[in-house]
Amino acid sequence: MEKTPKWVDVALIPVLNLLIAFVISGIVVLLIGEDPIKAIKVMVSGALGSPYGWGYTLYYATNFIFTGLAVAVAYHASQFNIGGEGQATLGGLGVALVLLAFPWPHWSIALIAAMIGGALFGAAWAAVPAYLQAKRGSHIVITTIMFNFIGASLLNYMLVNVLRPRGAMDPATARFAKETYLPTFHDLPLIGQFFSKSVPANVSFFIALLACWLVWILIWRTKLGFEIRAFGRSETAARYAGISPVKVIMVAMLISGGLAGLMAINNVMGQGHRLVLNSVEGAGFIGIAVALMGRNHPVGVFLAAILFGFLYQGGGELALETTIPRELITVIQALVILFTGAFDNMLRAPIEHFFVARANAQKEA
Amino acid sequence: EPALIYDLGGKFDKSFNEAAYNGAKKWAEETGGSYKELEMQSEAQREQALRKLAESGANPIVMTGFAFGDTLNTVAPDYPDTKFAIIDMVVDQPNVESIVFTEEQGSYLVGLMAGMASKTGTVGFVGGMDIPLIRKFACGYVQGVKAANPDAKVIQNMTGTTPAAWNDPVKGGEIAKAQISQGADVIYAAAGGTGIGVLQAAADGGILSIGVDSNQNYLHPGQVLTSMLKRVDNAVYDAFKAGADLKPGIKVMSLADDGVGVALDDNNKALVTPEMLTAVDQAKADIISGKVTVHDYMSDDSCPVQ
Amino acid sequence: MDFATIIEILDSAVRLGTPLLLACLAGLFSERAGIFDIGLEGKMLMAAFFSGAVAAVTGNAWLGLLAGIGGSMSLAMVHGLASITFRGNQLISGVAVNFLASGFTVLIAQSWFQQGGRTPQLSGNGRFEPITLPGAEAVKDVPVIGQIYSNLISGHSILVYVAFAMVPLTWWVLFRTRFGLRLRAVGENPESVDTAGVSVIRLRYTAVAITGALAGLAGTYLATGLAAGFVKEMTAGRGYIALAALIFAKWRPVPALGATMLFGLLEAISNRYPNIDLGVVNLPIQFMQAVPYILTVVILAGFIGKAIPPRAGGQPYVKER
Amino acid sequence: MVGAQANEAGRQATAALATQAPAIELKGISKAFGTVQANKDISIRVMPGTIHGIIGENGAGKSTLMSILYGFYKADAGEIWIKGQRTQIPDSQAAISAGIGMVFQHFKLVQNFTVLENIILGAEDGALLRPSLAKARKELKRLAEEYELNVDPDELIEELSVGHQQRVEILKALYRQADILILDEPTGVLTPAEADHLFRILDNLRKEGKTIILITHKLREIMEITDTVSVMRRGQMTATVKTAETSPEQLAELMVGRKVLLNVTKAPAQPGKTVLEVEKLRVVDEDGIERLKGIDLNIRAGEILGIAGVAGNGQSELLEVLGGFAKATGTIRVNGEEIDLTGKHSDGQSRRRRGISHVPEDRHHLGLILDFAAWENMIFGYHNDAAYQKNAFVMDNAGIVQHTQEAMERFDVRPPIPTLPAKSFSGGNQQKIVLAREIERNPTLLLVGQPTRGVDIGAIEFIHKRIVELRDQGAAILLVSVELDEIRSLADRVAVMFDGRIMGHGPVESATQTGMGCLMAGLGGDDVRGMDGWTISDEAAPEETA
Ligand SMILES: Nc1ncnc2c1ncn2[C@@H]1O[C@H](COP(=O)(O)OP(=O)(O)OP(=O)(O)O)[C@@H](O)[C@H]1O
Ligand SMILES: Nc1ncnc2c1ncn2[C@@H]1O[C@H](COP(=O)(O)OP(=O)(O)OP(=O)(O)O)[C@@H](O)[C@H]1O
Ligand SMILES: [Mg+2]
Ligand SMILES: [Mg+2]
Repeated sequence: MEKTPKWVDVALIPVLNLLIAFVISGIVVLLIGEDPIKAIKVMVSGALGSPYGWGYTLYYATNFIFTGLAVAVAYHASQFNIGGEGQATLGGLGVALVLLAFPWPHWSIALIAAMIGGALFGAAWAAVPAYLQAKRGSHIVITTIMFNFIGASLLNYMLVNVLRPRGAMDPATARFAKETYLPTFHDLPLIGQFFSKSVPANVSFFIALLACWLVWILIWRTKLGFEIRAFGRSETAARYAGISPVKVIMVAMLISGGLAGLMAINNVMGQGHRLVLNSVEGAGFIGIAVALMGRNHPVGVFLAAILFGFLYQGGGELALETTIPRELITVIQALVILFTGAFDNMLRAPIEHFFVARANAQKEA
Repeated sequence: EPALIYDLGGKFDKSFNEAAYNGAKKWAEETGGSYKELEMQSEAQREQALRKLAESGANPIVMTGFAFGDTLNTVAPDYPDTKFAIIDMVVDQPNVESIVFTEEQGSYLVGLMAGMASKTGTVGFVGGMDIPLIRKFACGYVQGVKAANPDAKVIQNMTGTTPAAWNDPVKGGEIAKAQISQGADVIYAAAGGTGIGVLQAAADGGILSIGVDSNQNYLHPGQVLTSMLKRVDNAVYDAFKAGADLKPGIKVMSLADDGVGVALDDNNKALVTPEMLTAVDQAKADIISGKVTVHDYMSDDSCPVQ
Repeated sequence: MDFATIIEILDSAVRLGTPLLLACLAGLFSERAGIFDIGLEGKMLMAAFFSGAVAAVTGNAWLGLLAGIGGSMSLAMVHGLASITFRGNQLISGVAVNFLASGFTVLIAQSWFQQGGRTPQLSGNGRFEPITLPGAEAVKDVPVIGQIYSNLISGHSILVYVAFAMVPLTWWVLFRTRFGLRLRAVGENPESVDTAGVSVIRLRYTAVAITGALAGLAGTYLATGLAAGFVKEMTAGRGYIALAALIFAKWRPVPALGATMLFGLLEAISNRYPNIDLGVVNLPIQFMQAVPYILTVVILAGFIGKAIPPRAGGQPYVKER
Repeated sequence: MVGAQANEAGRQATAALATQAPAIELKGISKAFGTVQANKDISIRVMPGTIHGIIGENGAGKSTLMSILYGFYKADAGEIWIKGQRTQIPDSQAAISAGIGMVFQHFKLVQNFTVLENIILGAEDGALLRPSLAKARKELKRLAEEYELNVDPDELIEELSVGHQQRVEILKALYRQADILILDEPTGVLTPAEADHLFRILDNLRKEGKTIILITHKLREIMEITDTVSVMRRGQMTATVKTAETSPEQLAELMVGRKVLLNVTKAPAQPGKTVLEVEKLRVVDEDGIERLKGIDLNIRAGEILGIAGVAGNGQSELLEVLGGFAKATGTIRVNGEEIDLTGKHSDGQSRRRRGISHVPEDRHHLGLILDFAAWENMIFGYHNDAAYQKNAFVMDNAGIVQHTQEAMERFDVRPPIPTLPAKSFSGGNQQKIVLAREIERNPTLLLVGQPTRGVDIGAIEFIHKRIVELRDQGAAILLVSVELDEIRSLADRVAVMFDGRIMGHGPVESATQTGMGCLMAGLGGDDVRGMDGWTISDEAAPEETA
């Protein structure tokens, strides 16, 4: 297996899988009697053709970077965190509580506090499944799924019964104070002139980039990352080396949940300016696809997040400009997960076979 | 080019949003004009949807549902040259027309009919999301029922606490069945798409139901007593017609100006007795003349009758 | 609370528990064969759509049923391909299947019916109407027994009775037939089956196909029995609750009946009493909705009897490293 | 076939057949797993009514070859002939039809099924279980009587001892009327008594005219029971000989490809102060089975204590406890200081900080992370050492690579490329990486398990030399090995383990082959008592009672 060049694994196979997913999506578009070429045009121009489009694409990408990193960090410890959705939901609650609790004088201070709140709440929501996995061997996939639902109910309760302002009808918190609004791309020096006031992309994007870098450092440069990776590759060997499984699972999942929770600084603090139901919009699940495509590496996660940001924004435009429902994006997303994740061996096996045969042939020669 | 944004229940909820759609369609057919429309997919995309339409130059932009209120409040100032109209919510901005209905009056009328049609003396109410607006429906309905039969019992249920409550026909059906078993023989559904399940369960259970917003009598001919019409279609039609000249401020659509009413057509002809017709007409006249006032739940967040 | 009310709530629990039961038994076959299936939700949704659509077009619920099973089976085969043939990650495949169904149903529904992702309202033969069992009318007024028979046992759609019949049938197939023995073996230790000269792949595909068929029944019941047509996302998390019930039942058919009916009962109660006041605390509806998930976590945590999944569950069968 | 006469007739018939066609004939079998050529152009013939042994180093390809014969793997090339007929064996079903049964090295039983269910699995008589179970129950009774294969048909597999599980596997094959039986390392997991019992069964089967292929690492067993023997090396069949015409020495030479040096040249030990003291060490595993039943031992600086014993008698657990990744009760002192056995400091890191290094038995699962680069493996377990950190936050990766490069050169790891993943190195070189990591720390106590398992002879010599060097520098060394020869040549003192206890210990010079063999079987007869300077446990049963 080590005879297959690295670029095949990190580039060729994902790209081919992506292509297959897109081709099948195109066929689906044809099936519902629409024009796939036109669909692509609308998506590309809507998501990438203007600063407005980019503003939204990068906004969505920011969400996906956080959830993608969350999945990736857990994955390195061989934990499949499917609970990003719930953790990001709770992160939103944390951010909202922090922002509503005090009259923050400036966004920068509020941001730091909100980051702590979001990360803590997200981490807390990952803590129970992590603990049960570490200590009692409860399958983390199932418990995190369950926690997604429990989290949704909890948020529902909080919004309806606790946080909804008097007299308001929709289950949402009050608006945050204007002082806590994060600067959007429009407000930033240098690039501000390109973006209109309405684009939601905000300084959280840079925090997401920072998170990528920090995750990279963590995983590949620190002792903790070494232990996480070692445990993820071989649990028995990690135990031999005196690495505590409980510690690794807990720490990795807390970081993972914290990253998912951090997403809330973008969608809740940066864009919504209040907490609404379902503010996560499936970003937790998209994080799985992003991490899969990005091969659990921050650079890959970043690129895949941009791709999904493009799909998301482009899909929104599709619904507006054509009669293709926005659900097409859900289908594309499903196909990307299917082909880059579950069907990965479909191409991998023959491709690796090819390289092994070539290696063997070279050996003979 | 005007634009219309539907709320989460979706364009074809056979109820609230569909009424809006019908208004837009009527306008398009009459004027031959075209309009943009957008269905909300998720709570979080409201702002993007609004902005998207505003950026694209649509004017006026009409949206259905109170849930847009907060978002519109922040978006409207950014597009001073665009006119917005919001249904079911008051948004105080110089370029926004807020259209509200006196649903309590329409509900009073159907309540009156329910009270008269009920043989068991027990009627039901199934609301969608538990919010003051829907309690307003319920309160008007109860007042009407009691006007017809002071001893009548009204069973009230809400479907849920989130927007998903507008779109859960299975749950609507279960709630209706529960009410039937408690003796209800007329059930009023004010629950958007959820109401479809209520009407279905009522028809299955051999009792009468009352539709809402659009005329839903046709869904189960002979089994839907009537529908409480909320002329969202007219509101949209008017807004589209006014175009860029849309008048900001609050517009109340009441019984007096046919903003609300009861649906009478061939489908429920056999169910509506002459006495009912007389009573409804009388009540209508009394309400318009001010002789009868129907309490509005939202005025003080309480209902005098249960 | 009088007896009639209790009967009515139980009646509602049966209706609401039935799709869970069918889906839970569906999951049981797959997971007992060593294929984890978190895609029950998607398969149900797909079945709900295809059954609703075909029943609407043909006006025949039975054709709808066939279509529903077909829709669910096609997703089951995707899952089978991913987990059996391509030896992929079964959890990821399940996630993909759920998304696929969620998007695909609305896309096709919109393209076929232009009703915002729903199918036309079903009526008459397009639905599986409640069946009145013989004698139900006659004994209606007999206290207790008669009430139970006519109100609780009678008056459900045929699919409800099918679902209940599936419980002993599943038990019998699993524990009394050759197929069941092999199925359980392949979920515990596929090598034992392979070395015994039985094809692991065929067994697992069969299991996955049965899962597809049962999930198809579940979805069909939702769209043509419980409701009268398909609306988007109409499964509303029931696939996950069924999964929870499966764990709760420790992958056994009779406890699966108990678990799904319990969860159905919880839903029925929260429909009727959104807020339950226990005197000390007032349980909000959101809590009631979360109860199945909370219970499952407690079970998973092993504080009340540990749930041990089939040993080979979740792992693709790979002979050559 | 009941009754002696029928038996006799059967044997004669098969004997007659033997002159005609071999029961099994493999021609030119090849099989590759990716880039690993597990079998290369292998041909063998086995006559009916005989026991044919196959020996070879770990990874030589023995299991692979048999799995091909059984249809579990598909060969890339080659032909299979059964009883003179060319036979296609695409899957195990075909093998079973051809009368082949196999007992795998790792049993293929369903743990939570009963014995009966396991027996009928895949060989049911109809769609319903009841008749099959009834029939199997009867048949099982007959087989049990005929071959001394007693097991309770209603017991769950997970409740059975390994020996009994193996009987179930044999019964499975016999129930399917196999007349060719393949056993892959059947005695590795058995106690000597169980192994003897197994050999009696095999002998009975041979008398019945059945053909048996026996894979084993133990030359003694080959000499004892087989008629013919084949030797495999690196995927190839190097020789097939009649057992009667060969000797253990010759076989060993064939196995590793050159003359085996049975002794390491080393100076006599110069033991210093006591480094390791172990008292009343007990281990209970997850299933509640007591694996160590009170171990007492000590090792002094500058000496090597060899632990001998049949695999599975607690040696692994002893290493795990000392290495810090299994919990235990009792006391362990290193240089007089007591070690935490259950608390916060009972992990491998704390042990390493105390100067205990550990070369684990299983390098693939414990010693190495195969996906990690060599440099990462080189600090694995020591990654928290200050020397490997650049600052408070990040590790000094460049420095570690540099350090690894040097260590690889010192230990002659080929190729000396630190960035290569561990899985790209051959077994011997992988082992050198582990040894380099552990020995380079200059530990006060080195724990080594099976240091040369699956390692070629050149590397064995190198590894032995380094271990002795370490001893001479004053380290205390605990060596666990199933190879008696290795123990004999490396250790200064020997302790023999059986059933979680130390049966006896004493100087290596006076240890006799038979004496140690008896102790390994838990026996303590005259052979044992005759060994000078040995302390024998009371637990060792007098030989007569066995
Ligand atoms: N399923 C497999 N996939 C890939 N490689 C394999 C597989 N099985 C065996 N191998 C490789 O093939 C070679 C031969 O392995 P095999 O198990 O046949 O050896 P063996 O002689 O039985 O060894 P042992 O004495 O350890 O049992 C080894 O290099 C091994 O790593
Ligand atoms: N489990 C494995 N996965 C991938 N490749 C392997 C594996 N085992 C062995 N290899 C590859 O096969 C080659 C031969 O390995 P093997 O262990 O059989 O070597 P060897 O010839 O026995 O060498 P040595 O004498 O040093 O043990 C190695 O170089 C390695 O690349
Ligand atoms: Mg082997
Ligand atoms: Mg080797």
